[in-house]
Amino acid sequence: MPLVLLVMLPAAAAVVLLLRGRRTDAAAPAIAVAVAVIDLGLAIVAAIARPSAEVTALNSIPGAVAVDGLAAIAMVTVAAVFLAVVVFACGDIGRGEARSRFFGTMLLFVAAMFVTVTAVNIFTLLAAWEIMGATSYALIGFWWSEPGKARSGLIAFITTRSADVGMYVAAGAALAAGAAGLNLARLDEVAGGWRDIALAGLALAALGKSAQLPFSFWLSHAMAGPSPVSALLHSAAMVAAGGYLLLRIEPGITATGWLGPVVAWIGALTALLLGAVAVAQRDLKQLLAASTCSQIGFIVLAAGVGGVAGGATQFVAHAAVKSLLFLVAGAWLAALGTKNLLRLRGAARTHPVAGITFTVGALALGGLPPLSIWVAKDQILSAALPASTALYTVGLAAAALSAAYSAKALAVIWTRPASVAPLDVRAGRIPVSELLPLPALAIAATVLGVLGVPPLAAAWSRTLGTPDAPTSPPWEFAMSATLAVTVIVLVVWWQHRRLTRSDELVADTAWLRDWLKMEAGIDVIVVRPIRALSAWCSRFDDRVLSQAVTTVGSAVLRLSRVVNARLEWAIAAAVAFVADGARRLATAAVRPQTGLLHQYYDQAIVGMAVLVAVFILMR
Amino acid sequence: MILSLYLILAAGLFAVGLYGLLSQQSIVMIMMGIELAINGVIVAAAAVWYFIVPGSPDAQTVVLVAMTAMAVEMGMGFAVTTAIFRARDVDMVDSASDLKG
Amino acid sequence: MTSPWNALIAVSLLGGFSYAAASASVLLRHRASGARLAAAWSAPTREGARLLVAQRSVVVGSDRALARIGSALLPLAAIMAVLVVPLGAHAISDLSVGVVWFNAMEVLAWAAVWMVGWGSNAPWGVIGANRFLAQGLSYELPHMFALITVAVGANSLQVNQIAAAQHGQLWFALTMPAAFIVYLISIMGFSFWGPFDQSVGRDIVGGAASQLSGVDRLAFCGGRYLLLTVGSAMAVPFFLGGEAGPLLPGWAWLLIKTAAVLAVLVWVGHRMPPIRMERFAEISWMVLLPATIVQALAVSIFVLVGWM
Amino acid sequence: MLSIIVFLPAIVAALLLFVPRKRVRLFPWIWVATSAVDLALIIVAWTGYIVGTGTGFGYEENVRWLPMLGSGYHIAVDGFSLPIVALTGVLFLACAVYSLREQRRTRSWVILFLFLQTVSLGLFVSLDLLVFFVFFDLSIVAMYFIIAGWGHPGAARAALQFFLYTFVGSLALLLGFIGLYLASTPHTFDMVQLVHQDPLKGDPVVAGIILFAISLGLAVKTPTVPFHTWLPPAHTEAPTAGSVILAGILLKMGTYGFVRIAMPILPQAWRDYALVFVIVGVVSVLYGALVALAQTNLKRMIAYTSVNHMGYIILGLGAAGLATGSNVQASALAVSGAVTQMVSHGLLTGALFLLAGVLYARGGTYDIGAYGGLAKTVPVFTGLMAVAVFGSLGLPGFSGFIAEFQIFTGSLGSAPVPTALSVIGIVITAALLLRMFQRIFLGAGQRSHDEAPPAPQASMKDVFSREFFAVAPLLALSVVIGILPAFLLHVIDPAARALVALVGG
Amino acid sequence: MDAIAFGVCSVGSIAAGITVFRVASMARATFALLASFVLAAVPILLLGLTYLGVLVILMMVMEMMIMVVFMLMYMMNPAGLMPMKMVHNNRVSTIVAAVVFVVLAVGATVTPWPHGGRRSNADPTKALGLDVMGPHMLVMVIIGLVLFATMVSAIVLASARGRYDRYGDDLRVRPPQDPVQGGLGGRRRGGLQR
Repeated sequence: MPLVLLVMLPAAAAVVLLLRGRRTDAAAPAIAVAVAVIDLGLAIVAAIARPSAEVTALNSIPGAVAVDGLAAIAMVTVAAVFLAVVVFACGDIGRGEARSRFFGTMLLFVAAMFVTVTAVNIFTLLAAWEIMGATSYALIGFWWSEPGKARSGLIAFITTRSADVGMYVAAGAALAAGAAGLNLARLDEVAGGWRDIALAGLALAALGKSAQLPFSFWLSHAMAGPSPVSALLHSAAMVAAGGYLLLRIEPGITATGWLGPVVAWIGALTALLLGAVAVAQRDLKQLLAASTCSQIGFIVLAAGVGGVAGGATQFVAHAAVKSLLFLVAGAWLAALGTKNLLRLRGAARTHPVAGITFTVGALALGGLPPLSIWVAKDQILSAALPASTALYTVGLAAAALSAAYSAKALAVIWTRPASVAPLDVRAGRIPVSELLPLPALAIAATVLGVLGVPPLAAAWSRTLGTPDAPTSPPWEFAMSATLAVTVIVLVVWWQHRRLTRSDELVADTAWLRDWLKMEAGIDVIVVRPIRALSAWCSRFDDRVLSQAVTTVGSAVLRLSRVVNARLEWAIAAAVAFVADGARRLATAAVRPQTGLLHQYYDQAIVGMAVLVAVFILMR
Repeated sequence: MILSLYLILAAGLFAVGLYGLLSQQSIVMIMMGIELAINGVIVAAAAVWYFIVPGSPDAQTVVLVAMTAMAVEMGMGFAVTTAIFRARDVDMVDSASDLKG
Repeated sequence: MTSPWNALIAVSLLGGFSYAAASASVLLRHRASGARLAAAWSAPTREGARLLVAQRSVVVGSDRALARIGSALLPLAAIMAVLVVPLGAHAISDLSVGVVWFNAMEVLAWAAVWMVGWGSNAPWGVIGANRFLAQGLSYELPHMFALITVAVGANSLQVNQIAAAQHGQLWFALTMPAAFIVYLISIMGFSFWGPFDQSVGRDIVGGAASQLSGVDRLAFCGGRYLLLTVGSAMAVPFFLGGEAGPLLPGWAWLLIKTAAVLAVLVWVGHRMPPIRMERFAEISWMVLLPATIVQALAVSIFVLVGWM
Repeated sequence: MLSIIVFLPAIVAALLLFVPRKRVRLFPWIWVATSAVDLALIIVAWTGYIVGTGTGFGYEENVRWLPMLGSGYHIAVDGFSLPIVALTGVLFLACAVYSLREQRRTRSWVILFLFLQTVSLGLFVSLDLLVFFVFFDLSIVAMYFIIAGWGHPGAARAALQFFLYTFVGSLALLLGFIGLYLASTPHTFDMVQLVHQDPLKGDPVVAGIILFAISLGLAVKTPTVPFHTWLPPAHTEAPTAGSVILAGILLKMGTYGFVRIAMPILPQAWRDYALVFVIVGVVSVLYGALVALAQTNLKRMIAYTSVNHMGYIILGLGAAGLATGSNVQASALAVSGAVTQMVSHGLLTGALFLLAGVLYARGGTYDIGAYGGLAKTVPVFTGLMAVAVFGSLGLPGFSGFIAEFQIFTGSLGSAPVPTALSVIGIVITAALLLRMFQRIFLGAGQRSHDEAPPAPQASMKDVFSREFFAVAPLLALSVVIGILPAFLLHVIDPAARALVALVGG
Repeated sequence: MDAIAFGVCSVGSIAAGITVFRVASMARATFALLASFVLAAVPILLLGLTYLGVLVILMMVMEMMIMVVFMLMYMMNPAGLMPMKMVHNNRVSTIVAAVVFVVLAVGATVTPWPHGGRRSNADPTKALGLDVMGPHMLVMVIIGLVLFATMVSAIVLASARGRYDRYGDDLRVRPPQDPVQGGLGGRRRGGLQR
């Protein structure tokens, strides 16, 4: 029951808001906040009660949702972050905006997210999954009238959807494998190639959603949306959902044997490369976006190496941290009208609350012990270490990079602005509704580290129903901690110096800045060929297929001309001959035609007589 | 009563009709002849039904067809006669030899 | 089943009714002209006697044979038609195709009237004769459709079964009104009675019958009343449920209904103005014929659906 | 009951012939009333069917028609025909509402459509090959007059092409039917008897030939690549309501024919040649999607997406034929998905064409490039279009998803590679539909476009009530099916299982 | 009894048939033909084909009555007040007729006719009806079409009026002019004819 409410409440509110349109603009924020609060409550209740619900959808395939440990954690996280984001959005999405549409779509989105989190079988999962994608399109393209926004939404939607192809295939494969009702939990039980296909498909979909390589580029486009949207999409919901799904199907992945390493490596590489990308960004939101990819990469890595506990910790921690950072970025964007790092120089000094919370978040993101993400990462790395040292090294490097980019951001916002380009002081203050969620999130970002403390960690694993995370050797903790601290200190110092000297950013590399030219690559490899193919097809359709009929006609015509040229005279002669014969016959035939009825009758009688005679003789 | 008697009756009617349509000049009279002939057919069909195929009513259907033929023949005949008569005020076949080849 | 007594009763009843019809029409004429009504009852007798004793007038070049055959054929047709009229339980000879037989007999009236009109070598006669044919062509088709409708409704051509088919359910007069009306009209048509008496109209001094005299005239006029009677007698089994009726025995009801129809017809014949046959032709081809066809269609559908 | 449902519109049309021309204002309203009553009757029939057996044939009527040909007026509804009959009722009602303001030769317009409605309903309930064929050809004739009489400038040519093409197809169909008739003993055109006889069990060659003939006829009507070239011009030139019926109902006649005739009567042959159909289906899916991607004319684009959507149906049916007896559940899923897709495509494409008509009524052109940023001026229209687009690209929560999910899930097991390929179709479809949507409605406003005449967008009026009430119900229905598909699937499922039992051998 | 009836009627009908071409008066000729038909119908009745027999009578009476009118219309001296003969190649015709008769009669007598299958005691009329509405429905349909075509074409041929007479000068006039006044509808002739 709480589960159904949890989903239906936002969905219903969304339907109402969307149908009423601008008429409910005024009421929309209030409704949204109320729903968010209630949902948080419901989520907690559900997390404790672990309910499940089921409706008949297709024959033999129900729409089913249930709550297990992982789902419980994710639900609470999502609900909390959503509440924070909505509260923030009340201030961020101003009076003039189509608030009803915004909050309506947000509610629909979060409803879909809840279903995604609790889905029992692939059908339910896919349904929610796709709706999430579509609503993300609507949210990213929220300011549709501005050029390019809608396109960004389109790119995001299409990219994720092309990954979703995997999930359709997975559904079919699961059915073919005979998984009862496409149940996710049972996937590891069924054997054979179908299972591998199914899991691979799910993994593909998950990687697409969570913007792992090579799909990452859509995330940078997703930045076109309003800040609350970015906050929600990147921290707890859409992108994280990919990682979450991988964690959920982790037993299956390990069961296949080959899929685990693949996923793990993809995650690790994403963490590394996108970390580098993040370092190179000039735009705060882009930096955060890239960092999202890399952080989620850790979750993927975790799923690959079977460190579900670590993954879950990372999921929660990252949700808190990243939503916090995005909200702050959004707040500054609203207040100072820029997200360019250089223009944000010293922003922390003018807006202390935002600045401090941002600092906490950034330090956590950088993996500064003992903050949350440090714990999470170490859990993951320690799970990866036994799998393969290479993976571990890559992960460590990625961690270092994350330390680097958070440090870079920190240095920028704290460095006192050069008198040359003073931050415009008349910049609006950040409305209180936007400040409200920040401290809460900051605290969460700080204290979630306790999940790593051994006794709690055990409880955590039990909640997740996974074996205890292998406690990593103390030298490992020490090493990552020192690594993080040193990198942060170094980068802060370096960046500060660079700023004060020449107003510039460090590690400002073009090809890294625009996301490894990934989009261009996709454009060349996929989009252009398809465009060309479609153009060719349509030309083929017009020129060849629809012309076929006419061609046949003209062919007949040509044939007739040939006949006319060649055979004509022969035929003509024959015809003439026949005609003569006919004429002679005719003159003969005309004779009996006297036009006199009775003589016709006579002829008829004679003919009849002949017939009778023939008849009699024949038998 | 045997079949052949009936058939002879039919033959008689037919022959008389035949004579009529061979010998008469007036279209109307010719039509009378045709009707007589067809009537012969009717009698023959009835007899055949009774004596040869009493089981199936096909022969009766033949009778119906024959009567239809009569009706049609008469209708068209008179129509043509009327047309000719309108055109040239005659009703003699000898003077209506348009079909001469 | 055909006992001579039945035949005798039938024919005498026919005669009686016809006489009654004749005197009734005389009565009406007297009332219109204000003559003595009482005399009406004996008028037909007197007229008949007069005609019996009167000498035949002879027209030069008239085709006597045809004329006499014609005037004899008229009553004959009526009497042969009465063969199939059910009388009490059964008719004199209850043909399996009584309806067709009845139809054929009443069509004989055409031949009769035409022979008479032609035979009396006189313009009025021929005109009257041709008028009757024209009129016949107008009423015959609706008439036939009406009969077909009845036969379909009862799904039999046998008069008794048709009457029986109406027992215990609605009379055909109600279920197929169009057919009923058309039938009544056609009775007056083939007995050239009432509004359809153009063929013996006054405007052409008696038309077909103009030259008739003596016995021939008696037979002719008598035959006309006989036809009228037979027609109305036939209306009873066709449309009025035969001998169905409360209290009284069946035959009584037959007589009563026949008398009623006859009375109506006689009365109508005296009340309605004569209608010219070319107008009637138009009416019957454009109104009556479609009406009867639709009626037939409806009835057939009812029968298929099983409502009849 | 069923005959009344089928012939009510025709009877009304016949009566309308006698209504004087002065009363022409009444005609559209009479049409609406008739369609509404007919729909109500259909709903009653539906409930009756559910309450009753819920499986097999309901409301069966079998009247001797041509006894010497072994053909009779044999009609009934089952899990396959009932949804499509209902769809027919809904779409015709929508068209009636939409053309309430039809000004051109309203009288014949209304009469023609009523006639067409009877023809369509009759086709979907007929259980006799001859009756089926008669309705099949009548539908072509009626549609020809609709396109030629009320279409856009190029209509005459397009209509002729449509007529000739589909008519030739129907001749192939007739040949196939005659083949079945000759093969059966005793000779009969009755589908049920034919199914029982399974006349060509022992003769794969002849069966193959006949299946080829029938499939040719149906494929032209469906249409599948490469027989689809009549569709785009016909749609582009047809009047709006005409396009709706053409796409929503007439196309279904082809696919329905596969389900009703080709598969059950020639199961062995279907199994033998299932792979062909699967391939044709996939090609239609991808080819249709790709060609649609390149279109600049809205109606042409929707037409090609129809080819794409029909492709899914053929794919599902073919896969059902490929499935060996083992995986009955999967192929039943595929078949019921195919039928669901028929309904869903009818609703969504119908809505899309109606909206295209609305756009044409405003801007006077179907050229996508001529519009831009309409969302400012016509929000409600935009909303409707957005819903229609998302529904049509198979978003969950709409009927399209239910259909396509079932098809993919059911087919993949028996035809992995083709299905996997065809899934790519939904991505392309999504891309092209959304591109169309944001070119017309989103963005700053009218983009500078050389050849296209600028549409009068500042003065553009939002949807009128009649347009709204024609479109909204279709979308609503699609959503209902998308969220609570059970009521539909429970009707289809028994029939699907029965069919799979036949074909799966 | 039947035998006598048969003999009398058959002889009578043939005799009547011959009379048709012997009498001078067209009226008498017609009625002779009628007599021949009616007499020929009696044997049919004797065979138990009540319906067809009566039908023959009914139809023939009507046909002859129509035919007689045309006689009057088209023949000179229909009353045959002066004797006259309108025949050609009389001898040939007589011979042909005679030969045909002989051939047919001989054929009828010498042919070994198969002897009938079992007689179904069902009412032949009903049998005919069922046959015509069932297996031979096609025949009936065609007959219907033929009759309809005949009606139309006969009227077109015989009617004195073309479409222009029908509509007068103005072809768009509705309803068309009615040459025979009275009855239903119709429009009085325009001033031209007045």
